[in-house]
Amino acid sequence: MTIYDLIFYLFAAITVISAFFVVTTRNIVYSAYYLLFTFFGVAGIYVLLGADFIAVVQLVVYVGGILILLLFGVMLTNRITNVQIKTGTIKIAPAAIGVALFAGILGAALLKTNWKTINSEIPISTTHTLGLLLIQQYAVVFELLGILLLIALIGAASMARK
Amino acid sequence: MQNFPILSFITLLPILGMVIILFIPKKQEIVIKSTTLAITAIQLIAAIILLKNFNYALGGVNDPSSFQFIEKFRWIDITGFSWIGRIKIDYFMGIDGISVPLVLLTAIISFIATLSSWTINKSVKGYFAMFLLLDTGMMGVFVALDFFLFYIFWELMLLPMYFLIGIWGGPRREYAAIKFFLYTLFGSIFILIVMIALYFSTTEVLADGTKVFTFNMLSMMNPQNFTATGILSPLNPNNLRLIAYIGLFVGFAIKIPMFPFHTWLPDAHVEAPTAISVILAGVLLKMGTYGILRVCFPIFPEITRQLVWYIALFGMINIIYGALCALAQKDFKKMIAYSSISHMGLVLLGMASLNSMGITGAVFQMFNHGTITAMLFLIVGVIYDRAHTRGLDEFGGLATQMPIYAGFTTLAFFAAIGLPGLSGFVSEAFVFLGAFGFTSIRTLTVISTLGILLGAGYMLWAMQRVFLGSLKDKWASLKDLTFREYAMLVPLSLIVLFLGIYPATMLNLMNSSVNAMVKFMANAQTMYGSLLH
Amino acid sequence: MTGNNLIQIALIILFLPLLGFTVTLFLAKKVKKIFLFETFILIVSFILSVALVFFKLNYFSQTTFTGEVNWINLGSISIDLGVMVDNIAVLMIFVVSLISMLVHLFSIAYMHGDKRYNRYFAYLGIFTFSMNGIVFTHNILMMYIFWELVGLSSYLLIGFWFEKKSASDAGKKAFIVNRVGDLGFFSGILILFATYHTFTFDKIFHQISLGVIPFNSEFWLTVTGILIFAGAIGKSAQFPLHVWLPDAMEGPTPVSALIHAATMVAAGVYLIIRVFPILTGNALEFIAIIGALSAFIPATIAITQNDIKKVLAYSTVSQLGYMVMALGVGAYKFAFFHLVTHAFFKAALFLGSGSVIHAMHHEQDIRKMGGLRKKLPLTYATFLISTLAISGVPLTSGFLSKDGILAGTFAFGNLTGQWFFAFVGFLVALVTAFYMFRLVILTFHGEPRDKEKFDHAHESPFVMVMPLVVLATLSIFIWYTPNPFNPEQGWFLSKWVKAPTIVTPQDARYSFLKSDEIKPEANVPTVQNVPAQTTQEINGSEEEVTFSKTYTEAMEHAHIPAMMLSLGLAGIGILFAFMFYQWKKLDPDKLAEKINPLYKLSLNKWYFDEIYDATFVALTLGISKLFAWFDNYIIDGIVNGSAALTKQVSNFSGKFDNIVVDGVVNGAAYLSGIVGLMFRRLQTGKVQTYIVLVVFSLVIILFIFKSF
Amino acid sequence: MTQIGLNHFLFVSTVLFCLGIFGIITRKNAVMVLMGIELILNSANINFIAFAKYGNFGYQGQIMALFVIILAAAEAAIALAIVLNIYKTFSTVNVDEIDTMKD
Repeated sequence: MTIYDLIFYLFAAITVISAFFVVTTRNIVYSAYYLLFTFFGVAGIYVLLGADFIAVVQLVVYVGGILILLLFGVMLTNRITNVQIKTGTIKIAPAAIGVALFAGILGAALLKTNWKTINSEIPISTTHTLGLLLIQQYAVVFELLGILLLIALIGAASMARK
Repeated sequence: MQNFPILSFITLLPILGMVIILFIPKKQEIVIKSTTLAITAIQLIAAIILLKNFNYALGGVNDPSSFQFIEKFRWIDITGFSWIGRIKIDYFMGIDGISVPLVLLTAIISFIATLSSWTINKSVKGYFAMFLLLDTGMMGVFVALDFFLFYIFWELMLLPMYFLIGIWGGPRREYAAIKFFLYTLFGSIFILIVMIALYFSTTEVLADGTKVFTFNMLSMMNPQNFTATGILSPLNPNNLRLIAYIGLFVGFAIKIPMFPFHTWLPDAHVEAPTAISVILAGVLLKMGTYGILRVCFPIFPEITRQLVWYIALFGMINIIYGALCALAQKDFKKMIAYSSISHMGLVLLGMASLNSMGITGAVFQMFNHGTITAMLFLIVGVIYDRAHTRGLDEFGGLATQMPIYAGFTTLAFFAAIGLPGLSGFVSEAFVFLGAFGFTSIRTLTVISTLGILLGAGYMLWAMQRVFLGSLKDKWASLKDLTFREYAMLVPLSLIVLFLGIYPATMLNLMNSSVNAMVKFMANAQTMYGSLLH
Repeated sequence: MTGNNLIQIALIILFLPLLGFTVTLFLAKKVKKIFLFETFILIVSFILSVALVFFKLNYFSQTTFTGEVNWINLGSISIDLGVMVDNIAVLMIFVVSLISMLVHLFSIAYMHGDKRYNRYFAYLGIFTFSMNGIVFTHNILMMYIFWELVGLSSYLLIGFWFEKKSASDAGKKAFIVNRVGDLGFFSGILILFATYHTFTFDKIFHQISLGVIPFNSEFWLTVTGILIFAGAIGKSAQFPLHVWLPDAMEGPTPVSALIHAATMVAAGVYLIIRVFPILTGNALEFIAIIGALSAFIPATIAITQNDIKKVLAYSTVSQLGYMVMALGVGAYKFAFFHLVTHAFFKAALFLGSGSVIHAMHHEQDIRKMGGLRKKLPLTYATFLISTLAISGVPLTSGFLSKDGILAGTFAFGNLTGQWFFAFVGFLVALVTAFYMFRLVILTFHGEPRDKEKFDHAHESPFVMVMPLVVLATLSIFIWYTPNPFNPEQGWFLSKWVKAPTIVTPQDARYSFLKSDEIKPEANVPTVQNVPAQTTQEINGSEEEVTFSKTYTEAMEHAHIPAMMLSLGLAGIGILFAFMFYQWKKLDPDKLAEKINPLYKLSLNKWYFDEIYDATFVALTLGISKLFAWFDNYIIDGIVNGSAALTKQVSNFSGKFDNIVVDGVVNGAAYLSGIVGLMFRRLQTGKVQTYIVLVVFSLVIILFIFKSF
Repeated sequence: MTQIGLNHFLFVSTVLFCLGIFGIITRKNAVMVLMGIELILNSANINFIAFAKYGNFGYQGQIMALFVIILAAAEAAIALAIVLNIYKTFSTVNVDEIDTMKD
């Protein structure tokens, strides 16, 4: 049991447990806060996997952007004055059974598969390399994504405004 | 001057004008009208410059080297189609003595028609934009030497004409416009089919030695250029040249219009506004006969010789039938329209003579008919603007009220019935003299001379009903010609008079080409006859 | 003075009136007195024509001058315009410009106060120009051109008072009827041009004399001649196209005098004179028959007419028929002679009638006149002289020319055994004398029948009387011959007018129109093909035999009997006129009742107008209506029908589309709809249900494809 | 307990994925559905990066993950806009009540 292992289990636990709460808590606002922990846990896992830059992006975009957006969504779609920010759950039984079955299959699959793995050297920082990749090999995709984002923003704005 | 692409300039200038007009605000009607006038005036000046630099000695017709002001460059060149090979289309323009009178005519008539359009007050912008587009179409037909280009201009003219009649016309304008459109489109289909068939029968050797199919009309006139197996190739013993010729001829004949394809004309004329009638009679009808002369005759010379009697027959029918129908009309404009049919019959008859006198007469008649009939329609327009009716029987005695107008009318009427000293006589006489010189159509010619008599009949009768006799009270307030109407009628009158007294100016212009054409047609029999053996 | 100068003078004479026309027309509104300019032009042109006649006949009477310019050159074909100055042309131009000038002067007073006064003079100018063109032309195309132009001026002048329906009708009728003749003329030109590729008279004659004839057949040469003559039938108002001339009297009277009596209508005769060399015997015989009919029929009509101008008009037709008949029987010289003399006395008669009408305040009915002798002494005197001339009374010019024509028909009968023409000739001489004196007596003698108008009548002013005097003077024999009984000795016929060389093939001619001594082939080389562009001279002094010896002798023999007979007949005619109308020994009304059908026939002009209206005019209009109907209903019917058919077809295909094609499509849709209904329960519309299903399906799929 | 390897990470991701699906299915509120989707996307990202480390893929996995994050952002924005619209139209964001598509 190394430090690495410990940290992994810690983050995995944070992720899984908070995710569980996300989907089970009745209060949406709480769900959103649990989601924050989930994202944080995932970010930690990224770091463990040697993807420091992605982890930072995960924090910045998900926590700083998407989550806030979701919160806004919650607020805007519920009458704030008489806070009834709770949500019902439906079909718990079939969902649980289905998801359990699915999880079982997936788990079986990943255990049975003989993954060919190598342990590549992890560089200290991935930022420089990723940066180069983004403006060289993936430049076009990158630009296109930028445009896509722009379109999405304008589209979202105009749709929400209607 | 040498390298200036004057033909493209003269052809595409109106399109430029159209674009300019599209940018002028709708309310600025005067500006729109003046712009159009300026454009057509520049076009006219360019045409005169063209005429000045025209070399009278060069023949043209089938010889690419003696065409003038040639502009030729690769326009469309596609190699991608594996199943039809390479498609190569040239932008090929040039003129010879047969087209130059018509280019001049188009420029003159466009200018006059613009003046005549001054009274248009319904969506002015659209009208003049269409008008200029039409101008380009007409001019293009007369200068194009590539069949594809020719066809484009031919169709280009159709659409604006449809709208000009259909929107700015009289009460039954929709009917007339759609009739005109369908008729012409019907003819165009034949032209299109034959054009494509000709394309796949004709080859041209490029500079790099490859042989490609071509739309070049001049290449189509040389039997050496035909492929051995093309369906319209004279080298192919099972060729369909006769059928193709008839199809092509019908396509052009609709435009002339030749009996029995003529009924669109009276309707179109009656409904069209004056300026459009002027264009229609002045230029558009010539496109039919020009097409026959430029395309049918030199590309299918041997078939032409075979069918010449029938061409003359239809010419004769046009002359007599049109004149008789004109005699029965009660509508001033309709009468003029039928007289047009009659006069265009003369062109057919003249072309059928295949000798220099007859063809000269035919081409000259095209020009003269253009100016004279334009005058006649302007005259109808003048009276219609004032009285809002065109019934021949509703007038009477206008010569007292509008003496100058009556004077111009007399001039135009007598020009139309071929009074010596006016241009109509020369062309009419040439057509008859030429046609009579061709033995096989002699009888038809003699019968056709009846048209002279009938022409005098309906014109003078109309003259009497409208201008002579006592003046009716309700017309006592009609005003004589305005300055604008002078500006339209005086130049045309001067042309009619001048060409009547000294026709040589125009005849010399076309003489070399006509002679070349006659020579080419005369040699055709032996040239084509020997190909098959 | 050379030939070139003569041509220059001729050109000036030709174009001066055109200048007058242009100036007068354009300044008609602006300058009140512009008609004086036009009149002045005519005076100048008359003086020039006097000079021309003088020099030509005195110094160059044997030569023909031509000058030409190239008009159109097509390479293979070139057309020249040109003038030809020969004796006939100068004599004719003298007649034309003299009468034209006199008519201008006369009109100054006659037309005074008309609202289109100046325009009238302009029209006269264009007429004179065109007429001069006809006279001077050296080719047949130019002849046709000016032929049409005189037609135009005639149209304009007949319809001058176009407010009257009858006037505009008459103008139209004149033009169209003339066009009928012109159609023949033009066809003749077509044949000539197709054969000879030239229009010039000389060149055509030359080629015919070399034996080149249309379609290698004498028959077609005859046809050509007759076709060209058709032009003359129209213009000279010969039977059966004479109907326009009486109607043409709707025009102002001076116009009738100038155009419809003296000059333009004589152009037809002039045309035959010009093309005389190419007329074959058969063609001439045809011409003679037409001439005879035209001489006779109008003469019978003239007897019963009551309009002073109508009587003169019919007499004009009749006299023109005389000339045409004379040409037909080969009396070439006398035909031209009669043309000249007739021009003078008929112009005098018309202007005289104009003077009467003027005096009577535009009353034209002779039944309302009478006794005007006292009121209009000068008019009466000149009118009488002219009447004597037309009736063929000795000492007048008419006697000389008419007698010559009658002698010609007499000789013709003698030589060929056909006495028909002589018979008609003498009969018409009788009738002419009768109706002319009827006119004179009813107008000038006896008691006035319309007292009021008579009282207001007065002699015309000087400018009107002067022309009458001049013309009447010219109707005296002395101007033409010193011997009042034998014109052949006079300078006119012996020196000035020469019969032309006939060029038609020998066997196609009249037997007497060829030499019975010298072989004509010998003459051929003398007619040289003179190069174009230069003044050419054809020497006429050689022995060119037009008439055979026999003919000349026959003419001499016919002279005296013909003269006696015609004198006697004229005397009888005059006598009867006096019996009927002056002394009232006989009652014309009773006679009319007795021969009522004939009287009616004559009064109604042989019903020509009615017959033409009922046949040709009605037929043409009928056909035109039929064609218009055909155009509107059949051709357009087919067009619209095919459009309707297309519509129907498209309707049908639309229905087909709706029912069958769409039916199949809708059926398929319906089927899937039913299937869909069955599965519809699965569709709750709730997203989560779908996802559950997806998850379950995924599980199942993974179980099935368990590759692990 | 073996050393931490690929399977561990994949296992975490599987759990996350299943929870995401569970959330999507069971929650009524549309925003909650979105949250489920975010969970699924995160699980996918973990897979990408895990494979990038243990498979021989260099940085491509990381790049892909980056792009997924970007797309997730775009998607969230659009989806929330749609949700707002739905709310305006139906006055509710409960997805089980929005079943007009049924007919």
